[in-house]
Amino acid sequence: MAGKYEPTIVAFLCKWCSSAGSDLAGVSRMQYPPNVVPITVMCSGSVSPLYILNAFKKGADGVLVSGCHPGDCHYIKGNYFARRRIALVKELLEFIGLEPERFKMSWVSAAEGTKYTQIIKDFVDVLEPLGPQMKLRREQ
Amino acid sequence: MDMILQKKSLAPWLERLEGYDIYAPVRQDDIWNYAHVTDGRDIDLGYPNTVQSPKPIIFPQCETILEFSASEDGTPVMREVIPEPNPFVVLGMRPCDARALTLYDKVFGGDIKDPYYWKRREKGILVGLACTVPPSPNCFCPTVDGSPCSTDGLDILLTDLEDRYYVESLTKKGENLLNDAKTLFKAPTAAENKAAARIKSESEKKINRQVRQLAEVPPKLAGMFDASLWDEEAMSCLRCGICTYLCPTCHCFDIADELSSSSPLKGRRIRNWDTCQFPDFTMHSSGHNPRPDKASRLRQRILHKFHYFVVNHEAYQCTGCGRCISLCPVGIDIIEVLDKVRDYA
Amino acid sequence: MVNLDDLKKEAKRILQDDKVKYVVGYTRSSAGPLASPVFIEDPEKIGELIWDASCVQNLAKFLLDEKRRKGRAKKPDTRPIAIVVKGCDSRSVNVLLQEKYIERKDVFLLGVSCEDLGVVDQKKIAQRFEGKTIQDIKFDLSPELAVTTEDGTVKLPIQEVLADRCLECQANFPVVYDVLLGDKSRKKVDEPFGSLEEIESMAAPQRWEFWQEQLGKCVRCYACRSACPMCYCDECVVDTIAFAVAADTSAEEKAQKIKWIEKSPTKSENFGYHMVRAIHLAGRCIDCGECERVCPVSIPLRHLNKKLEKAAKQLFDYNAGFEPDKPALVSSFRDEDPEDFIR
Amino acid sequence: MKKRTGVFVCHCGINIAGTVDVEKVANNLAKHPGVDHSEDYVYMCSDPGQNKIIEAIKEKNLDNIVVACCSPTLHESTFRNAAKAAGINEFQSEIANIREQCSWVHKDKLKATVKAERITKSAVERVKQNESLEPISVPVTRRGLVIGGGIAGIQAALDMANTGYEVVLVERSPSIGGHMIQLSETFPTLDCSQCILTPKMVEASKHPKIKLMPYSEVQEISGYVGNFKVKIHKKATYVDPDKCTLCDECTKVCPVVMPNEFDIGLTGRKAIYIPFPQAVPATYTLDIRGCPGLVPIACGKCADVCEPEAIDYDMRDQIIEEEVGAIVIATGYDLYDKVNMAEYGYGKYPDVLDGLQFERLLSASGPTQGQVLRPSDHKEPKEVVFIQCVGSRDPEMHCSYCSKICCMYTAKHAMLYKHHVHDGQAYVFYIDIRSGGKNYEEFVHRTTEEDSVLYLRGKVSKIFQDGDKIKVWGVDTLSGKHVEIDADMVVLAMAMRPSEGAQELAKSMKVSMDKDGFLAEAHPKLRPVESVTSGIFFAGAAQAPKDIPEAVAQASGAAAKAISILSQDQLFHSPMVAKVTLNLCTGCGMCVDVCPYEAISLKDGKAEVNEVLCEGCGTCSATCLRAAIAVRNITPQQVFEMIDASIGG
Repeated sequence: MAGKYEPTIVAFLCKWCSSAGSDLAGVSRMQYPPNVVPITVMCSGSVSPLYILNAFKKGADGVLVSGCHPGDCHYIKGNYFARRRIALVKELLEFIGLEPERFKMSWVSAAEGTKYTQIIKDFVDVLEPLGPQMKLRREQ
Repeated sequence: MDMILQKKSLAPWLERLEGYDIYAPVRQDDIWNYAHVTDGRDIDLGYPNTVQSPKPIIFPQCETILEFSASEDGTPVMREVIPEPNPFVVLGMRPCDARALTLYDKVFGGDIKDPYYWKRREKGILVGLACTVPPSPNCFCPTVDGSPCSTDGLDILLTDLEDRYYVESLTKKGENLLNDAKTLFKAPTAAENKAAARIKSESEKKINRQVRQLAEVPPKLAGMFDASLWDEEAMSCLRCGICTYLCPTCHCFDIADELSSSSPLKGRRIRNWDTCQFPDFTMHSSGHNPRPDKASRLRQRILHKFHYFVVNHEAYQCTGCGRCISLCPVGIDIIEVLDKVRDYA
Repeated sequence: MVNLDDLKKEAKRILQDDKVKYVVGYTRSSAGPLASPVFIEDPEKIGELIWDASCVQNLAKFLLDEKRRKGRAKKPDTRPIAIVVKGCDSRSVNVLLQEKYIERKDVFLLGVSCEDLGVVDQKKIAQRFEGKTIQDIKFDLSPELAVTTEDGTVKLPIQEVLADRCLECQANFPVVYDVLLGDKSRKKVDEPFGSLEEIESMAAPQRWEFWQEQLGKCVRCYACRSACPMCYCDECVVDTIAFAVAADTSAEEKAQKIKWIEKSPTKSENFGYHMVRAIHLAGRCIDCGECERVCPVSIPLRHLNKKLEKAAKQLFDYNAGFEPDKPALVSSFRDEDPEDFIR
Repeated sequence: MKKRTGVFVCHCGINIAGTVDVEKVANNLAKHPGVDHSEDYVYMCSDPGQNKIIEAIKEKNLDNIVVACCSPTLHESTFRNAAKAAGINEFQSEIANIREQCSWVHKDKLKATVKAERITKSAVERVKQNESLEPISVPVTRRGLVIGGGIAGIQAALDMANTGYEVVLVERSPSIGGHMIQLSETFPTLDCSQCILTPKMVEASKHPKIKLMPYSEVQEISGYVGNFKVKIHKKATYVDPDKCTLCDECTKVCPVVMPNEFDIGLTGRKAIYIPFPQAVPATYTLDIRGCPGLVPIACGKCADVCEPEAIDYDMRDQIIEEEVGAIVIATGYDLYDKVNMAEYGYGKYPDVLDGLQFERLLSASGPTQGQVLRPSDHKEPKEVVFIQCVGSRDPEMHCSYCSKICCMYTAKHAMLYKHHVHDGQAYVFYIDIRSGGKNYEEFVHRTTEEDSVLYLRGKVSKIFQDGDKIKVWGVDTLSGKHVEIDADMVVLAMAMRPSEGAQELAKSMKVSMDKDGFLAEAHPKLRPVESVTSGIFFAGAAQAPKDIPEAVAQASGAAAKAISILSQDQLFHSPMVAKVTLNLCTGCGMCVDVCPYEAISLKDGKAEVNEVLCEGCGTCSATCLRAAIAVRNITPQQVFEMIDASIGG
């Protein structure tokens, strides 16, 4: 795509809440930038740190992990493990000097189409000024 | 042709070497390693041995040998990648590391010449630095037919005379390099000749480690494939790659394809250093591993260096730099191992 | 004060009573000043044992070899092995127990207390003797050591060249042991994460520059992984081929081995390797410092693990290697785990 | 063997084609490695559309397919069945959601098309590595469990039992009947609550297929759909129902008086008691919380007077284990706790009552035999203020939700009050009148018109005792005037809350709850009586505030759902479950710790997955440091490739 820089976001969405939430955004015809490509996983608890590092390695400018709100996990507690695991990944990414803005986690329920839309909009807004993520991207 | 170069003239000399990339030992954090230098003033040759030998300059750890991608109709398109390096000078090379290159020449030479190696090898001028003081307490070059002031593989040898260097050009290449900067050099005085000779003759005495009757080892090894010695010696081995990756003579590599994208297909065929000390070095896709344990891998290292290589190339595949001893995390000492082999009943 | 003769006595006793298969301890090395591991089966050879500030290595690593050996043997010798453990080493034994990699009966722990000292950092000594070749170091006159270079022998206090990890030690004496030698008084540590401050205080771009230079040096000799007692996977994320091959493994499955990280020591791959390693050690690393100690190109690897150790402590109040009966850091959670970073 | 993949891009009329260049997507996907067939069609889900897929699979002998269309929640099964019909395994079909997650949320056609391609490619990369799987079959224990003996529980139990399945009906209190049995008359028909409920209670207790367990609580539930194991704590009543002749001699001699739950404390009862005359089972219970001691020395009066020797102090609590295949939770509601309502003087002033207390006053079986009298002085109240939305619809202070039934029962209260006290005046403070429901609106209308009840739109600010009057200060927002009433009695329509202990029960059953603590249904529209845990269903106010007909309807719905499980010999369970690579597993047990379903255990030092228990969440695979466990058809290998494709790398 020519013209202005378009960040690429990989979003790991849990099937039951966040993916359903983004479906709702669709059903309600809410508009958000097309920079995000969703990957629906069963549960935010199933998002391995390797997925996140790999997304950055493959050239993602931003990575989002989104799951059910605490207490609402379809699998009862998967998101609690996710919360802890992601916190550690975030600490590490910031420690090695990646811009913290590039990695986000959110709770988006099946009813929160609006919230999902807003999250993506805001994410794109913070990523644009940062420019392409070259730090962890694999050399071509 | 011997010359004298004042130490203060070293930097000016290098500045005269236009068109050459210059590699020399530089300090990073608390270790020394070879690096591409642009300013002669960064260079200080009074250094202990470098952690890595200069081998990556000529035999890089990671090298692309071809690139491939998919064309419109999906058929793969390949492009060979042959390095085109600038002429370069390696400055302050230890004689043991230089000798190591003569061993590489045997490996990458022969009937089929490895283009990637020779493209660099031929472009390089090697300026050595005699070890008037052993750069490592584990130096043992004399044991393996080397010497602290060996000239094997070098184009020029420098010998440290306090405030100046005694400069010997050993090849045409070397001579030309000196001629390019004639004015900086002057002929040595008789005193300087004597001093250089004396320092050289003393240098060997300063080396305090050796393997007695190493000559007995290769024939002995031939019959030691199943010796229990390997198990004992390998007990403490951690199966890391230090001894081999930092060895100036180890040269094993692995070839793999690395995709930068699977669709559309795009990637490189790469050769990377590999080492017999890693379990996956000999792992078969069947799941069988002929060298299943660290004992068999230590054995391979010793047999290759002091038996197979001797058979194939009439030389030890070791130049006595002592890196594998000093840097082994658990202090596996190749000198001791060889002693035990020799005395093995 | 740990009395070496007591250590020898205990070690000899368990060998004579046939309590253990062999004893793993420390001995002098021809290769350099630091102690090397020694494996003693014969009680009469017990004299080779030493204990001083040069005994840096974490011998728990050899429990992994022993397990592999047992795995390969037709009729495995199930007697335990004895290892000499410092405080940090004993915590790694605890993690191995927590992860059920070994059973308590597999190992006899000869605990030695570091008391108010610890072990040395060879690099610190080298820095003291800038550019000189160190010919010999004598450790047997603790709390001092004597360093010999071409221009003679100098004495200096061990305290001045202690490894950083010892300065930040959380367990200066073993937390699990069968025999404990030496004093059991807790050493006071003011700043358990002090060594992180330098990097933490950098701005993000500086931090990036720092790690880019450091990890750029990596030659992937995997000494860090090899020395780490927590790195006991049969197949590592960086291994190029599948080890998990069984008779029924299809060619397809073999081919499907994910290349999370390529073999090439390029920037992205080096970062990949070291970051995955750090993540996998979160809540498991007990800061024995081996990864950093063995690194031939002196990458400050310990900081990566220390950072996550700090996070585990501060965010989740989790301390690796103290409670082998509790679930691991990443296999547990608290309702009140922080989530201020989540939107 | 290289897999052959087919891609089918749906226009969905203009829903997708409007913003995504579907032809382009199809054409570019055709070039994607491994794709041997790619086409687009206006409605893939239509019969012709499905036929195109089936033909393509057969002609091009495809191994797997990707349909780029709407959300998988809608048509995943459609296309899996199509795949099956074409002779390939149903799990060789994946959906690429390019409608909800692409065409509907973007306008820029160029960018939306690129995104649609990436989404579809990533689905292709996933399906390439899909395993062919068969659903896992599970045997079924053909018995049901109903928790809660209110009207919903009774109805559900009866429906299941009448279909021929054995049902265990567990009730916490000594008698079934729930709150409905406390009510006087029910809106909008004003028929007597007890008269219509007691027959059902009796039927339930006498039903050969219903095992009634009163005075019992479910303690622990393990297992899974079709095969639950239930531990039930049966509390000792110390009275043998078979021997007891209901002579009532014991209560006469019992020295201990305790507040009567049935009358919500308006009256007292003895420590040994029968909850109410029509109690089912009809027997006495000795409440040890009040009894001075179970030893004759301590008291023993009741045992002395009991001729049939029905009283047995040695009776002990029991833990009874039951195996069932499906469970209906009907734990009902409690009223919002009075302590939260101090500002309305509830609990402080005797004549400020809650709805249920007023029901008791109105009830013929109540403390006043159906006369409306003030608790304080037993005078007939002439001015009664009814306040709606007490605790409801008040997100700042109390519950944000509407308790739904208060409008109607308040209208009923006011009306019945007028029927008892003809010269009395009833006021109702309300926010809105919500009277949706058959004949509800008419009912409210009657209250205002025929019974001239005065409705004041507004909130009450303060209530305080003033002599023998209760001053009620409020505002009439319609007239904007400040209203001040000297009332003789105030009735608060308290909010409904999930009944006490329901939360704990839900947690133990791995059933999730909404933010207010009501049980959360699997889908708000399409699966209103199912919990997210299969085999567990809801009935009545446990799921949300409801009136009687709704509760009964939902109960029958839940019963039908339960029966749909019990009526099968075996169930089928998604085969997308965790799989262990034994060579990699070191048996560290972290997966065991994280598994929400206790589906993983260690066997000979290796993890072992109980495929029936596993729901395939994959938390184990993200936790495993050795990549030794993965969920079939969403493995790390697949995600690895999907990431690549998503970035368009």
